[in-house]
Amino acid sequence: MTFWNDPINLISEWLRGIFMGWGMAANLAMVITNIIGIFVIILFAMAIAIFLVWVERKVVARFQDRLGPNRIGPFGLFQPFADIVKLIIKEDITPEGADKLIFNMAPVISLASVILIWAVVPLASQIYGVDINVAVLYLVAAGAFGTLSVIMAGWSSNNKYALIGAFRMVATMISYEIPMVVALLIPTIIAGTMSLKEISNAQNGIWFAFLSPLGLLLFVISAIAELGRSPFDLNEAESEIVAGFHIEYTGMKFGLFYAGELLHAFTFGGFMAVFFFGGYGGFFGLEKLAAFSWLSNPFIQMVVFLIKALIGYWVIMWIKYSMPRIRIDHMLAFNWKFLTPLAFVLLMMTALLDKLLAPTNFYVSGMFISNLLFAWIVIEILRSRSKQERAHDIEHAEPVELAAHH
Amino acid sequence: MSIPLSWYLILSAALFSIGLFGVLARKNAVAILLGIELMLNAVNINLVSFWRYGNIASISGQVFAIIVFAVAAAEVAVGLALIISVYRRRTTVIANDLDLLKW
Amino acid sequence: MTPDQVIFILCAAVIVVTAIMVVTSPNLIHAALWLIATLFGVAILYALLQAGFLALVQVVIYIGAIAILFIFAVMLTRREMRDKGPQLNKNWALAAILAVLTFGGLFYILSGWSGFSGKAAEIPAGMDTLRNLGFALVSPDAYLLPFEVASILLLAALIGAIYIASASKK
Amino acid sequence: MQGQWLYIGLFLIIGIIVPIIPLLASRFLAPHKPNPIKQSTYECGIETVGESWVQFKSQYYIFALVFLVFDVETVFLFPWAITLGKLTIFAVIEGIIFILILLAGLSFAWRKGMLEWA
Repeated sequence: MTFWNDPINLISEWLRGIFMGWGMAANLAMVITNIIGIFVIILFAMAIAIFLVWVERKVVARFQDRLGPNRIGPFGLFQPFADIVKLIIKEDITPEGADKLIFNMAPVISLASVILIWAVVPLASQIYGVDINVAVLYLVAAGAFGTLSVIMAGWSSNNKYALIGAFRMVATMISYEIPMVVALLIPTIIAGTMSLKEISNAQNGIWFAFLSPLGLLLFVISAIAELGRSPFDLNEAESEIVAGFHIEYTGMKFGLFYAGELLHAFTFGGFMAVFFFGGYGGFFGLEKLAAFSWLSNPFIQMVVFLIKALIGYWVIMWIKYSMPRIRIDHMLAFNWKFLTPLAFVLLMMTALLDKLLAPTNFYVSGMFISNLLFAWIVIEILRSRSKQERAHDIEHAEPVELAAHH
Repeated sequence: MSIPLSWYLILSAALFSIGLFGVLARKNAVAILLGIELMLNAVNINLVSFWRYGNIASISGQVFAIIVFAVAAAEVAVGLALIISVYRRRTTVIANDLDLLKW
Repeated sequence: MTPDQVIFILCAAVIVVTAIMVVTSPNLIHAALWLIATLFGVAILYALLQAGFLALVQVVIYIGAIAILFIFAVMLTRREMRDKGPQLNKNWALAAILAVLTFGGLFYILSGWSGFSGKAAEIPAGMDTLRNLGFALVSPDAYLLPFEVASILLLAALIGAIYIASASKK
Repeated sequence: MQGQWLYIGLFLIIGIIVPIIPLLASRFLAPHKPNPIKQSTYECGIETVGESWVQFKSQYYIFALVFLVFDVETVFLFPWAITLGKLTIFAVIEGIIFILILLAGLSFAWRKGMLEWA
């Protein structure tokens, strides 16, 4: 066990040795070591969040043909710190009629629900908080607190816009949770475990993205909806309800919501990597070759994971800044009439084929081709449906009166 | 595991009694359902602690707890739908005022 | 006292206090939020009982779905009815006596039981309770039937609830 | 096993403390001069009319209802999903029957027109 192969265990053993040298009980020393480790993970996550503020502003500027922040530090890198200072010294206004305790708790729970997820994020084979055997469900459970914080913020603000925004957001989050959970069930079935580390390791040969491309698509769509980002950002539709559930929040409380949203998006990018792109590993067996054995180094793995997560985050941003907002009825109909049935049929197909094809030689190709076939069938059905609808519309269309008599 | 089974059982009995109080004493129909939730949770604590303190290899306690989750979900879904339906017709959610079915 | 016991006592205190708030809070939204705190305390108890899966199911189903449904239902009914006037009916003293009697009765019956202060055995190493649960839910000689019946129960609840809600819509 | 949950418990506590720190910093550093105009409800400058607690469309409730049932059932599928590799084809079919019963509920809601935003 050297620093380069297993840094976390080495450091924690070392710290525990020091604490026990001071005469602490073994259990207490372990708890304190864990607390230090937790602080490191959370501060690492917060550092990422600060970095993301810069990434987000720079990338959106590029998408909109602007330069973005470029005054403070090289490439505007210190802009987020200026933002933080600004947010901290801004006056904190609590609106009249607000339910103070709940109003103040909501942003904290919002950010905490995202931070909680980082307890199970497998940054590398040896660098992670904890590897529980129900981690996939843990992810969903942490999301439940996110929903809760939204409804608390919307209700306690004593503002119509906030309440409408909260209702829309909660409706989105809970509706799209179903396809997301089903999309999470697919890697769970293929890997046969809910531990994120084992799911990552199961993809050493082949990424699950190739075994279930439709599962990946489902996960991306429902993750964006869970985040409440465009095209599902009708919870904060600026033109109607200004900012949605966090309209009455000022200063650092708004900052917490904002940091939570960015970190949540990045975390989902990370989970996209874990569930479908091999997580910290997934080099298609390359790391077994002697020349590439350095790929198994935890630090390299962590860099690989962060790059994959950043790519996932970039995709989420790309979609956000290219898509128009959709209406709430369309959004819910899209989920319940299309995504949910699709997700369940896909789940049944995956479970059946996983069982039938596992002993055969064409497991990978069979899974991939079946997904493509399924996608083709769905597209054909949709095409014929829309043709029928269009024909129906044309038949029942009322003739348009010519309005002008110039 | 240094906690005796009795602690869990007493806690669950207390939770059950509090829920019972809620069911009997609250005016509002939604609040009565909240009391029922507390009682169902008390039952679940019992089931899981009996699993843990009884035969661990047999998973019955956990399966029962899961079935109780399903029952709770079904109860909430139908109960709240009924309350909202009654509210639309009578614009009240006070249980005592819901006296259509007198005979 | 061992750390386990300290955690249990803290958790039990939270559960009891928040449960009392649930049944007495005049504001129904607050009651629903207190209920969430109670449910979270129960989830911690499950984790303490080494039933991690159930702890997460508790959070996902109760906090993520049932509590949200409660809050929606409260918001759909008008405000005046919730916040004004006493929220307890006139029989509340009787109800309180009955609740205390129930607790006393349960305590009395339980304390006479031989297994009352039983200790838990260690979970044997290598036993995966989660996988056992999965096997139990799908093997025909265990709990296959309850598993499928639960699904039918939920289907019935869905149909019933939707029927009631749609009948009142017109 | 229990150590893992202890770790998550600690994570939860620290995860709540960390967001509170900047809020406390802001409490000491930020000015605090409330006045009625500042504290009034923000509605783009227009005077607030009526209560903020408006009557909501019951459709939100219907979707929450459908969600509740589906959430419970998908959570039940997790123990099934992780044991699938060690089970026979029979168990897979049981799971599929479970899902089909679930989809029957969805199709009922669809037929009843409860998924329309009417």
